[in-house]
Amino acid sequence: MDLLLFVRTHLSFLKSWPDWIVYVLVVFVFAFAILNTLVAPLTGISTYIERRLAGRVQYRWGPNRVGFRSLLASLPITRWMARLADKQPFKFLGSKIPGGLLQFAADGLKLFMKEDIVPTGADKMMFKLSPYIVLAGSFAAFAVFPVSHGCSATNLNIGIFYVIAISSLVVPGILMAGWGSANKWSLFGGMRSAAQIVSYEIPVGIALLTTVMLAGTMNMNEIVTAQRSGYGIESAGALGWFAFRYGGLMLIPFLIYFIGGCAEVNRTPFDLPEAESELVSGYHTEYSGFRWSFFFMAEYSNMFAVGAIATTMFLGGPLPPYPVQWTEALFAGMNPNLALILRFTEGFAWFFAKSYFFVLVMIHMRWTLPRYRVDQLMGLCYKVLIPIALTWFVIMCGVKMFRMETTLPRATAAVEAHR
Amino acid sequence: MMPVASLEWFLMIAAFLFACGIYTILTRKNAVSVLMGVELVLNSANINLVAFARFVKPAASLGPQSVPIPMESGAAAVIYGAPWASGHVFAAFVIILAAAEAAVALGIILGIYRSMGGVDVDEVSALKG
Amino acid sequence: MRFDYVGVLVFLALAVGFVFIGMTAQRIVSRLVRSNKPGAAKLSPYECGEEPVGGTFIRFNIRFYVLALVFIVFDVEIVLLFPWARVFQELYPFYRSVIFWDMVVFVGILALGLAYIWGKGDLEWNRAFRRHLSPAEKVPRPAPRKESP
Amino acid sequence: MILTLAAAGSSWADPAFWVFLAFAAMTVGSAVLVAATRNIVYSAYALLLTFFGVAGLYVFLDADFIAAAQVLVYIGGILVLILFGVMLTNRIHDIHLSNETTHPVTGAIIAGAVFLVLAYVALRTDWELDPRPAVPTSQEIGKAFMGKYLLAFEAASVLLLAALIGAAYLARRGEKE
Repeated sequence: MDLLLFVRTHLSFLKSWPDWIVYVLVVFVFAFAILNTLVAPLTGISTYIERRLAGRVQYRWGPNRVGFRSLLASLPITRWMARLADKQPFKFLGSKIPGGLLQFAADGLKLFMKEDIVPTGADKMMFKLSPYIVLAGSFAAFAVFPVSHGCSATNLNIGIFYVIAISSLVVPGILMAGWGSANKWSLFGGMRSAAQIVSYEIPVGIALLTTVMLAGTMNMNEIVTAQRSGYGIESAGALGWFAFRYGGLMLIPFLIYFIGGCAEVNRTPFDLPEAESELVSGYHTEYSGFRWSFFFMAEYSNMFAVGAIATTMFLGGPLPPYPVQWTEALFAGMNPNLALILRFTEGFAWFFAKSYFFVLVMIHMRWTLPRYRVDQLMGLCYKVLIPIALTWFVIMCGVKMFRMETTLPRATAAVEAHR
Repeated sequence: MMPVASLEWFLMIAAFLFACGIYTILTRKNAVSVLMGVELVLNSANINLVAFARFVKPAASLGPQSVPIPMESGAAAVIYGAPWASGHVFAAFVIILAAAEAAVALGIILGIYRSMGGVDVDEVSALKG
Repeated sequence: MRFDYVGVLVFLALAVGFVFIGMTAQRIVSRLVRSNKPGAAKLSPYECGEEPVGGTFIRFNIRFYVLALVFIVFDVEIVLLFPWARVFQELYPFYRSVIFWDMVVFVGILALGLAYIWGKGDLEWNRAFRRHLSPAEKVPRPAPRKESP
Repeated sequence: MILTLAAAGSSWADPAFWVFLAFAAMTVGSAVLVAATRNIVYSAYALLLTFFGVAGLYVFLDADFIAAAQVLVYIGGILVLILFGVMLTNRIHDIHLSNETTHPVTGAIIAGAVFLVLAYVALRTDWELDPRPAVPTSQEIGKAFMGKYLLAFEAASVLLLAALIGAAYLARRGEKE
């Protein structure tokens, strides 16, 4: 669905406006929606889920207190509302909202109210600039994710290559934070973090390259389209997803991508940059309050981005596990506007569910696995993942070539047509 | 769709970057800074290459006609790509070269630092021989 | 095509604006509510409550450079392989297996480089550390404990 | 000079032109910073802005693949390598690392002369203009790699191999001392 065309046809009052204004408006709304659903609040909800999961893993309660009432009671201005909530007609509000769910809101409020500390000796400009670069680098990747059927903020022709490129903006930002803090642990954490992110970019890049080779395109929407059919079946459902193509051979690049992606977001078992026992908290040791929360947001949005890329490149993106052609046929008979909404919702739901599944896996891994040693980490990247990824890339090219060879009569006809 | 700015704009920006790079290379004492100047110069060359690929008519020798395999021009365009792609290929090679150069140059700089305890290019030239 | 990149610009601008507005709002709101009492101890570099020892100077391991070096070479390789992957299927009918072997040669030469530095031990993180220890400093292997009967 | 440029077919009413101007100003301004700032880390981060601005200029030249490659290799690779170089070759007593200059006047004269010559050539040459269509580029680049520039493509991997082996050798030698 071309965004501009869609808006033009459905919102008639925009017809007289210049193209670029409409486009900027539409993309702005889209980006704003992503920022306010997939990045900022999702970070909060993910922290709640993470802490509850950690509680279960460690046999204790996670956050289970802060609900609606205690949030109100914490602010002087709204304290009367909390008192009101204790009274009978509103009492159900306190019990309906699960305890701890609003912990993230309270934390956010706390971060917002905290003193903003810039340590003495810090390079003030760089200390303050680095959250901009880190958040911009991790948020800009969301511009090309197909969040629903054929629907992404911009339909870039180089899609996945753009994602890899713009994510690398994070690395100088992290070094900037480490440098600007004037703290040796920050600097060391920044160096480690940068070395780890750039190292794991290679297996990730090669694994994604394998998918690009199979799809023959870098455009993320077209890659999703290429996963609608597979094994010679027109409506293949989950069988068409690249992870399950070629008799499971593609599972290896998928796994390599996921391991590399986990390492790129610097979380346990790859959390050496912020190994608490060695470096206090990595490159953002000196950051506090609201400024720190941007790094936190960048971390969680990066986790979601890793899940979203894995989903799009290997698990069909917004495609459901049943053949999407079924629902397409179902919606075809409906009112076009209703069909549009249903179709968008279906795609978004599957995209979100699949992407968030990976976030949950990463959270679970953090509380289950011990940390790697630094030499093991680099050994895993350079001695295991890169050789396997390269070999598998060549093998998959060979398999693809074999497949094309078997369908050669068509290909020869294409050559003859050009002669 | 025509480009927003004319060729001269890009050439002027590239010329300015080139001059900045030359100034950095000439005046800096720190070897890493000199390396930054070299990167500026390479970038300016790259802007020129891509700008020419966008605006200027490709030379006949760059086109698919120069490919020795006999083939109709339509088929050649399908297989060998458009002639303007040469500019982009050159730009890609400059990027590759810059990466290789940065890697080797930093290796040399680190070696100098370890054997001489500094990265001042003036001192290094004074110690040669 | 250039139109598509307006979206990228909007995303970048929104991220920057988000941080900017957040920090500004925090500054305005917090001036009314929060405390602001900077002190020497509060503003000193955080080292888990200890007095900061020495400057920020750390002697970095040269491994970082070697890793960045290997990274940049393979990064460039990925950049070159993306256009190849893009046209592999399209050009296969014309070149047949030649286009496959082109890629194999390209990847093979770089794999040779990886094998070389692997064999030379440049990928070992703590090799330098072991060698720098003089024999006297080397931790002796604990003698096998006598089994008491 | 600016007036000549403006007369050469640019439209001040076009908002895209203003975005272009912003990118051009960012590139040029940060390039001046790289050359002029006293702090080497500031130089490196000014270089980040330059690289990003140049990537933006590539987008204005409809070279999407080269723009992304610029961001990936220059910002994600070369800049990180340079930053590592800065941090490995300076004794970090103070975050304000000085970055000395010698002979700034001579350098400025030479750089100015170079700029004037290049500008003269750029403005006085009668370019044989033939703007290409603004089509996606990655496919055409791939075809050129596999066609006319196949040998260069393979030679690039040999170059990278040489860089890898050479730089690793240098690092290893530095380590022994």
